[in-house]
Amino acid sequence: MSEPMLTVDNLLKHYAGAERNVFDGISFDVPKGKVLVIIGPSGSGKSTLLRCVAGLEPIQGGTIALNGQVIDRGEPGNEKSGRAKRSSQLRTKIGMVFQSYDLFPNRTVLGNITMAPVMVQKRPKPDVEREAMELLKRVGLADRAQAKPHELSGGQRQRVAICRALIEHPELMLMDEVTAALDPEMVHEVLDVVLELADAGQTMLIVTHEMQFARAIADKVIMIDSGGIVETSDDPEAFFAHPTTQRAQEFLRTFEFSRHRRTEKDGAGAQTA
Amino acid sequence: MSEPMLTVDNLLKHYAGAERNVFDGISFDVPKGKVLVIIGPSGSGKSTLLRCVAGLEPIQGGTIALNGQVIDRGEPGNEKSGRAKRSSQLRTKIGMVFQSYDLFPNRTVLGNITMAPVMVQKRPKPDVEREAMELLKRVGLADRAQAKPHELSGGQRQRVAICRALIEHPELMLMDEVTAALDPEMVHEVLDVVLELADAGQTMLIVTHEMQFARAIADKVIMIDSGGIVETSDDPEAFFAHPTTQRAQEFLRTFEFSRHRRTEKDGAGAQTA
Amino acid sequence: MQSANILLQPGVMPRLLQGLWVTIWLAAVSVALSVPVGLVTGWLMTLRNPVIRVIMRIYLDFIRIMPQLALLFIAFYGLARAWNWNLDATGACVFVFVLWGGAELGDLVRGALESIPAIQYESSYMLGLSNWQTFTHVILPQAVRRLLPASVNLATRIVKTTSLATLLGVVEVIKVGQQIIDAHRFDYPAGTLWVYGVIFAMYFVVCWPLSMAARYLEKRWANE
Amino acid sequence: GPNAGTPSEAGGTATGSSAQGGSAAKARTLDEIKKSGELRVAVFSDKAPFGYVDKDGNYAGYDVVFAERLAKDLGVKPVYTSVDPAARVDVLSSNKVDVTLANFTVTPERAEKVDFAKPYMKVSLGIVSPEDAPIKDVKDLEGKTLIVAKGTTAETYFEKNHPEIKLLKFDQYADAYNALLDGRGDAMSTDNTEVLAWAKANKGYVVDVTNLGDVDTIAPAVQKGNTELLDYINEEIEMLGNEQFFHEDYKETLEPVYGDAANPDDIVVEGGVVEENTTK
Amino acid sequence: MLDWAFVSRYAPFFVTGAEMTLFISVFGIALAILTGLVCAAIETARIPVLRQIVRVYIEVSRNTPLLVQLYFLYFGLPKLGFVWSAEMCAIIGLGFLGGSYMSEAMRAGLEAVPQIQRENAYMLGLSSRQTMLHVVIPQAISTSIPGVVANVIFLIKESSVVSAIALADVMYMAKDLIGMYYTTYEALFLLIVTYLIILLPISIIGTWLERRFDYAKR
Ligand SMILES: Nc1ncnc2c1ncn2[C@@H]1O[C@H](COP(=O)(O)OP(=O)(O)OP(=O)(O)O)[C@@H](O)[C@H]1O
Ligand SMILES: Nc1ncnc2c1ncn2[C@@H]1O[C@H](COP(=O)(O)OP(=O)(O)OP(=O)(O)O)[C@@H](O)[C@H]1O
Ligand SMILES: [Mg+2]
Ligand SMILES: [Mg+2]
Repeated sequence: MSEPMLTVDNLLKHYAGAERNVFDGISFDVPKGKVLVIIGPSGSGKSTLLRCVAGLEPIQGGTIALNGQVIDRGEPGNEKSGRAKRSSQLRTKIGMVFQSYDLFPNRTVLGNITMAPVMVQKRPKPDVEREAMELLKRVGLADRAQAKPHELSGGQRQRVAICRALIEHPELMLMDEVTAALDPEMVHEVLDVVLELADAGQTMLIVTHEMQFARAIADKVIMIDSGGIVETSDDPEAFFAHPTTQRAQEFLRTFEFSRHRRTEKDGAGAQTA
Repeated sequence: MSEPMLTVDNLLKHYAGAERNVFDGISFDVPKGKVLVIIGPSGSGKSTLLRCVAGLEPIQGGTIALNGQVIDRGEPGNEKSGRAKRSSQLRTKIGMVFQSYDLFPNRTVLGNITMAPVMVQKRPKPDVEREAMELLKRVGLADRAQAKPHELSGGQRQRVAICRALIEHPELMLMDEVTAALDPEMVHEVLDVVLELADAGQTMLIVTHEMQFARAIADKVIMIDSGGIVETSDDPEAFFAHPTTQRAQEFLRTFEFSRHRRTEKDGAGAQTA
Repeated sequence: MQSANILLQPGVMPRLLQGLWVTIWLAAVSVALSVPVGLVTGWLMTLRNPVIRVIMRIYLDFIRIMPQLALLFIAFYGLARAWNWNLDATGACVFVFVLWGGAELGDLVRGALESIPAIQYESSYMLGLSNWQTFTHVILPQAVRRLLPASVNLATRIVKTTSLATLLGVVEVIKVGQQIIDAHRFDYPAGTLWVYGVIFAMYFVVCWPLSMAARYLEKRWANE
Repeated sequence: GPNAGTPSEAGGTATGSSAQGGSAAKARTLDEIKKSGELRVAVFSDKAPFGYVDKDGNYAGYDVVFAERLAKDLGVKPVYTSVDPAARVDVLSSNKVDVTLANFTVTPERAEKVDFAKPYMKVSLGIVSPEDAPIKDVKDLEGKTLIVAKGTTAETYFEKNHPEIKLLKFDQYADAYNALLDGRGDAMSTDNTEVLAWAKANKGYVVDVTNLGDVDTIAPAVQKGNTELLDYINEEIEMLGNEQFFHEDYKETLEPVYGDAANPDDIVVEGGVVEENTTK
Repeated sequence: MLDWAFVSRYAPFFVTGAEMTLFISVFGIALAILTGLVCAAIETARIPVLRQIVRVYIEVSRNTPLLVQLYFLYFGLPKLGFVWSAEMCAIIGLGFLGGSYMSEAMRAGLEAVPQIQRENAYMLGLSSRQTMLHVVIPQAISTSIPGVVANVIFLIKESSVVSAIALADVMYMAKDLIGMYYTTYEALFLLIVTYLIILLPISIIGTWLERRFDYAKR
């Protein structure tokens, strides 16, 4: 694989007041142009991991590097210090899409997308608007440019949120369960956009509970649980078919419904509760 | 299959003020001891159908019969008349579990379960409590009997809601996306309970978006869309593998993520957005 | 009902309207001054500094628990002497209404600021917006929408509360009414009913549109 | 409801106990008044014909005519503050006005809080009652309800000398009269001039008690210790005595109301000198 | 700075004043709660004509000051032949004002009960009476309590204006002291202390009640 875009080394994360560390020093990297999918049970720290990379959470140990440059270095005891002190410019290099409902409600779709490039990157407004319209067309929302977020469906909002992050040309995109709050039909319209992004070579770090989607998009998978990495795989197809660790096997099984319980049914008959 | 427990005949449903009918006369039945799963896109009327059977919505045409007895007969023009006028006793014969979070917040888990049998069926309280505890044990919540609903997780609440419906020994159970509001981990703990119910011979009408689960539990499947039944099948295994109608094929495809888009990726390289 | 003729006497309605104008002026000035005080108070209330927190808490609770009339008396009779302030009755009223309006508005501002989901701050951070840009372009516009309906309601309450100014001797609409009743006590002994009736209606005419506006704003912005 | 006693029923002179140095707000000097071009005067706005707002919305009355002259002789404009009876002391001590000209009866308690100038009027208390249930003597009031306005001489007099009479107190004279009209009390008491004038205008009411208590004088008041202004007003009152100013004032403001029900000499005090030959 | 002898001599009068304040408040608030219940019931049940009347009443009551309402009742109405005692006027005034506030709080509580709770009760076979009594009202109470408590405090505070119609409440005592003896600081001190003694416990009990009934919190 190509050189790493993101390198997380020996990351240690602890929430103020929490009994134990969320991560006891975990390491991994995301090669340029590739997609890393993170899976793991609820509460295992997937969101926390993304938030650390994003700079939204202070870290207590280890380093996070972008393109070989360290952008965040752990400091023990800084649990309460809030967001990392990253420059505006650095922040535009990492885009993030959250679970949902994070568009700015007081701006139109177009206003949401053009705000940051104009205000942060100081690009000329007409250029930005032209590019925004192109992006909207790509995600199938060109006709909704003047709508307010509350007039959109959840799936449409998430696609706008993706455009809003994309327009800054981030080197790395972070996506945290972007479809968790959506109706099943909408899941597809959003994930199709993400799949296209991957095809276009966008480097991404994705957290998802949609195993089918994970399998389809991942170049690399890591499963985390209780503070560490349970299993890493560069061959997602093989991982999802036959995970090596028992923990991963168990976890993947929760997404299937076994029929064997059903077979007894006809015999059980009317002796119901 | 055995004689039908529920027979829906030529049901017509129209919401006051809506442009067109939700159903233009649909018919189906649920045989005793079997599980009918209803699938269909969002807005196709799955919930409405369950609510009509439950008596929560007035119907404008057709009949609904339980064990051969007509319990609801459509009347054109009664869109605003509210719930059907069913006796308390009849209502205890049909149990329903909704999407989520609908326990009575001011009562304990046990209080939620024992309320109806004591107040409606006038059964002696000690008996009811004994049975409630047995049910709670069956769903793995015997130790939470005294908890208040807000102290429970979503999955636990749904299991209590199932017990609350079960204790009245309903002949028919209706379930409307009982896991839609749950974290993926919890989905399993709830659906396992439903699978066990099916094994025990409980007649059920289930709406779900979990295709894996639908496949596992269904004895019979109907897919509805735009006011009518698109496809009915008594062989769910065959249906999910090879639906006959094109509409059903399309619908089932939305739950899969195709890999073919990905294959071009490596070639596309760095020409990113 | 010929005592209703008191209202037709020359000068009666114009003077009542003048009195009403004083009432409105008093309310308007109080509301206008409450806004900056409220904004600062609200901002102070969101700070985590424990000392400021306690001070703001005491300020808010004291203002909330004391009847406004008592506050007026304290300001009018107490503070002027204690601090050598030359507060006349009108000044005392404005002072109290601003303190009170500022506290209430401050609490609204605090509520509005705190009700903005953290994710809005985080999205802005990820997009590279500076703290100031985040505040002025993202947080404030949303806070204002949550704030405005309640603020208009507060204005209605202030208008109603200005009625207490009469008890300090401010010549506003009620006082004018009493003067008129007094001046006509020989020729229209039953004029009381009508004069107080008109004042009653006047307050309603001023407050009701404000209440309606608040309700309209609330509905309009409820789903955004 | 609970039968509420009032603080004043405790009787005794509590006044002396309170520190008198309460006036932190220093009064203005004569110079400051002249420089500002305004004389701030506290008057009644609802006590016709002494201090009231006429139908055109202007201040008028016996007190106001004096205030106009006082200001004119000072070469400034008068600015009026409307006061309730109870507020007359505080507006002075908190320096909200320079002088109070609001039918202010001179009492020892008040003299501890403010400085009174020479009197320009004299009164005693009267009681007005309905014709069909007249109060002919204070004794008739026993067990009955008497209406007074807060902070008036009448209130103090009855609190001190007749604690057995139940008082119903209102902030404003207008309220008090209305209460009498609505039958909320059996009688009302205030200065005799005032009740006489009122009874004359209101059919069905009589004044059968006209000279209750001592003859009290009414005088302008300034903030305690403001001798400069006090001396000036005293000189002014003496000077006005020479031109019989207050008789003129009476003719202009009081006579149209009292007509022949009263004798000007029973009310007016010229040059600050009270003559003892009042007609009983 | 304060004359403590004076304060202790006159403190008992503030106790009497507090009694009057509480007397008026208790009955006024009771009337307000009653009015509120009736109005909320009419509005939730959507009874046609009564509902319009209730709406008008609520608008009038909410958009006029209590002081003016009192003046109207006490000085205005007698001219039409209705002479009510000051206590009566004060209680009716507080009830008139508070009724609309209480009604809004209670209606909000009733409306906050999700439809699905009624539907569940229906599916379980509960009668409409049982549904109202055991499902809807308990939850409505829990959401209404903060509003109702806030209104109680609000009405007690509002009751301070009854001194304008010669009722000897706490405020009246303070004015009386200032008017008669010019002991401003002492009177104001007693005024503040008395109101704190009345209102602080109510405010604390209110917070406790809110917590106690907060089971609806999800
Ligand atoms: N702000 C916080 N303060 C303290 N603990 C937190 C905080 N946020 C998360 N945690 C804890 O850290 C752990 C990891 O949480 P995180 O949200 O990262 O899990 P997750 O894997 O994203 O779960 P899910 O799949 O439910 O989204 C959990 O035990 C959680 O309770
Ligand atoms: N109370 C109502 N009044 C008017 N129209 C309604 C009402 N409830 C539902 N509808 C409409 O009826 C149609 C069917 O809705 P329904 O909720 O039954 O769909 P569904 O299949 O359950 O969808 P989902 O999968 O999103 O739950 C939709 O078009 C919806 O907008
Ligand atoms: Mg997460
Ligand atoms: Mg549905």
